[in-house]
Amino acid sequence: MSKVYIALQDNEQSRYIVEAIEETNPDSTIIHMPAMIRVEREHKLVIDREVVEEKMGREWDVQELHVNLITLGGNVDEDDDRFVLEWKL
Amino acid sequence: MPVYALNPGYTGERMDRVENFGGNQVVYFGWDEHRMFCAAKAFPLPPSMPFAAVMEKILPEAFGQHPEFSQINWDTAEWLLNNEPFKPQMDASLEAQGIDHKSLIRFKTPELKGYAGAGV
Amino acid sequence: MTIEIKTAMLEPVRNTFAHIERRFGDKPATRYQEATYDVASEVNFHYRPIWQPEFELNDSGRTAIVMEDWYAFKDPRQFYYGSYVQARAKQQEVSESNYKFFEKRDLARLISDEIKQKLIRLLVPLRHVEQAANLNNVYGSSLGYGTAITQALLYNGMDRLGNAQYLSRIGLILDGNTGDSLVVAKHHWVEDSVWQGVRAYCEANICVEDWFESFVAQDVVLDALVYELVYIQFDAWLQENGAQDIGMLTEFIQNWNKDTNRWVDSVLKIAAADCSENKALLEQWVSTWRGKAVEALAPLATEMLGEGALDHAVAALDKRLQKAGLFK
Amino acid sequence: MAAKKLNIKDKYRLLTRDLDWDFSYEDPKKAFPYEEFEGIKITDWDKWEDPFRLTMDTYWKYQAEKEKKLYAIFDAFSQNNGHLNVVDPRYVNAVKLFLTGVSPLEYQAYQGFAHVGRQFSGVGARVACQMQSLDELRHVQTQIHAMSHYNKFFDGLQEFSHQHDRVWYLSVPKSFFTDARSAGPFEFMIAIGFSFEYVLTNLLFVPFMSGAAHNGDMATVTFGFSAQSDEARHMTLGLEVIKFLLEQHEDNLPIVQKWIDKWFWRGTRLLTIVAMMMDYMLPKKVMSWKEAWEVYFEEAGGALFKDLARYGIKMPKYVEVIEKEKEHISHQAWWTFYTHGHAAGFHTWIPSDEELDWFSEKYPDTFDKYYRPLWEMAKEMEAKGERFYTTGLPQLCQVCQIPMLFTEMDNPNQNAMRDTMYKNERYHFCSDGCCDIFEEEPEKYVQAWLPVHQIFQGNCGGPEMGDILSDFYRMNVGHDNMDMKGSPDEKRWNKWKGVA
Repeated sequence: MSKVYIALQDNEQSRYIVEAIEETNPDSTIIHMPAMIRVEREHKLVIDREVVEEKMGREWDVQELHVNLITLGGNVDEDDDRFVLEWKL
Repeated sequence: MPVYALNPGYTGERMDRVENFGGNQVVYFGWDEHRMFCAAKAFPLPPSMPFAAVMEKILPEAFGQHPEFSQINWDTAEWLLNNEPFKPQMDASLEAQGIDHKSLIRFKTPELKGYAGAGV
Repeated sequence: MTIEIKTAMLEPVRNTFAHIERRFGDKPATRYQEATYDVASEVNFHYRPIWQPEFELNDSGRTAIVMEDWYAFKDPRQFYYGSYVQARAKQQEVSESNYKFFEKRDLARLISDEIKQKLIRLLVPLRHVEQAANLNNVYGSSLGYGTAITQALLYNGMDRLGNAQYLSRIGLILDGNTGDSLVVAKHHWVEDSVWQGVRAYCEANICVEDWFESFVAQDVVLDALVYELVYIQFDAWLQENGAQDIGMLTEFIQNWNKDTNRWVDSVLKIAAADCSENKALLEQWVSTWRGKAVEALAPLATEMLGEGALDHAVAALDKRLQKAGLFK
Repeated sequence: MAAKKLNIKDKYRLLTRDLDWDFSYEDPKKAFPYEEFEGIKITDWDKWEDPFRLTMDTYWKYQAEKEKKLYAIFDAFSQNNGHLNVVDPRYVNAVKLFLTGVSPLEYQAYQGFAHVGRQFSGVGARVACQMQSLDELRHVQTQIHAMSHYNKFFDGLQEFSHQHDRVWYLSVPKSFFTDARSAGPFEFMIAIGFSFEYVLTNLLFVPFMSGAAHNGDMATVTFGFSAQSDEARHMTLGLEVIKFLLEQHEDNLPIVQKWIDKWFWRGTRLLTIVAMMMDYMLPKKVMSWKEAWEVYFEEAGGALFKDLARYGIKMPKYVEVIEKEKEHISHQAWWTFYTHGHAAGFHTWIPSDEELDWFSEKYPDTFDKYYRPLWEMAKEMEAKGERFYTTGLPQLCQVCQIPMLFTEMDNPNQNAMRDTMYKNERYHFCSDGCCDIFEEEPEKYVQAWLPVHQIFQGNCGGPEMGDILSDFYRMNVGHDNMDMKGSPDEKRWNKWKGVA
């Protein structure tokens, strides 16, 4: 099984997004590096708009993710409600 | 296929044809397993240059900074010209002994192991 | 006192990059200057393009226009990427609130079906013209010479995609997001005789090899005429016929045109002023494409506004050309 | 009438994908002439899956937000003399190499993506490429702006554009990109969109930029990560391109595999420079090149290739060589620059004892055995007042144009050398990988403008090296080049910091 991963700039917004990722994907691994946060998980990782909105306490557009994104690995599927990273094995 | 081009007849300009070097040809020299010099060195030389001049001028200029250079026993040095064993003839010109444009000459000095014996 | 010493110690070694200093002198440079001038490679490309070996990768010979200095094309807006996106973001913010307001109040219901049909037949198909303009401007950006003009062509190309998307959204507003209006509009674009001249013009221009000629045919000639006809005259007609709210939806393109015309006119003026050969060539191109454009737009102009509308538009174009130094 | 709500996919399809029409007045082949000659078969562009669905209004909005943040940091950086926060002035030499070697590649990426963004006949692919083109223009410009401040206080950045077209080591990155741009549009996409963006740029923009932050350079890390936020879109495009080509027609597989083999090799050679920047030019260490390679190539790339195996794609050729070379290349490259420090546009130095120990720890199988002795020798020479600058000019590889510094992985003491004959002329290569690339398309690679040969041909002024450096390269000799020790950069730094 391969790992998908996403890295975000280490800032206020990303902290909420990472919290949301942890909640949606309980067995993901969070790695803090200088100025960035990297999240890894086997096979698949989901960012759920509603969970992020709950953490941030405001409306959040899935495409806002791009403002803080550094890199990712995996096939992307993005719609209005979710951002999904996945290896299709 | 020499190239996968839109139209037939694509030919590249050969940038390093010997005619472009003003009468010289390029010859590369490398000292095997002596990494103090990161790569073989290139020299533009007249094809008529005798190999003795290479020994006197070119090799000391290229490799003389190495502390082992002065200790080389040229009688036991092993030479390669373009990957083939080769015995330089001192009085003959480069071209007369088959050293043509962009030839690579390597020499090995088996008794010299480099700085600290580490191939440096 | 300590502050003074510290400032003196931190005196810069130089004010700007050497190529900027050679052009503008030894003084701090603007961000536009540092982002623009002499950034593109000029020599030693190693390999000729396998798709066009008669040219180098960056080659000023891909147009018949010649310039003493291709960096003469200073953008009057001084757009580099950052200033460009920030300018457009401001405009889109206004536009977004216009579209939201229009949708929320359902202002479409105040527009008669007849006018709706007219908009779908005569306004919405312009999204395909914008699409052609996208191709033509990106073409110039990719094969043109010198960052001053090629970056502006890319911004323009992307603007045209934005315009096409705004025009498509007008269709979606009129059809309640079913997309039916876009299908009908495309049908008009492909089949309706009113559009065939314009479509043939667009297809012909997309196939033009000289990127500067393509710029002239698109940004100078066709755009000037469409701007006058659609975004000035037709806009006025809509106002008089109870569909003034559509103006909220075309405001972006209207303002965009004003902004862009300044750049288009400056390009023309600078190229024409460089040498008489350029001027003659530009006049020849303009004449050819103006002739074609007038013929192509005639049925559309008549259908949209009646007789005489196109003459007004041509007069406005001619005035701009004169100001740029052509035909005099 | 209540309008139905459109989801992102439908909206994007209607607003963007639907803009094309079938030509009836002109031959579409005249409008899109470059789509067939590479042998790639596209049966249906409509099958293109948009990698991301940004309309221009959203693009402007988010990009403007990023730019606003970025320039606020640049302004603060220069107002507060942010260069003084760098932990060690040696670090700035990495910035110099970045601006002269990498930023101009961003410019070429802008040009290349504009070209394919015009030439593909499918609107979905075209628009994605155009957006990337615009992003790449962003990157070169934000990099110039970020480094503009360093240029005011340090040597070696002032002629970046002139030097990129001429300097011997800068022909390595330059020729990499001109190779891709001079290829057909699909090869360009596999070269840059897939091979380079998906796997290789990560190594530059993620661990190196994180290292920049670690070394106190807020301007660089900010543009680096801000650029990288676009890169996530680019990576997605790169992956979509390859999937699309492989799904379109089975005949595309061997062509795509050939390009992957070529461009991964060419890319890893190019990354030699990044390897050296990471290990030697970041005085404060984050991770070694070897570790970065393992995370971003072996692990991430491995997952990618496993995913692509369903199409019949195999790992790039010579991947087993690449795996061994991760232990060597950063050391070999820095030694090359150190010994050619008189001809480099930035400063070089002997690593500190702490750094040497760090290398021993990070490279237990190779460093003490092969590379520490080089530095011991250099230290001895320096102590005698004979700082080692090698004489003459090195032999270059005809394809990657790097001096032939790589060694045989079964005998790391011996330089690797390959050659081949074409039209009665001999050509030399650093590796089997580069030799294969030449043999596949010799008419292309005979055109290489090899800096060493150009100097011999008299095309770079001279013949004295000093004149070539100052007149042809426009280096400020004695300021930009030579050792960090005793350089004007070092003197100024010490003055600013109040160090004697």
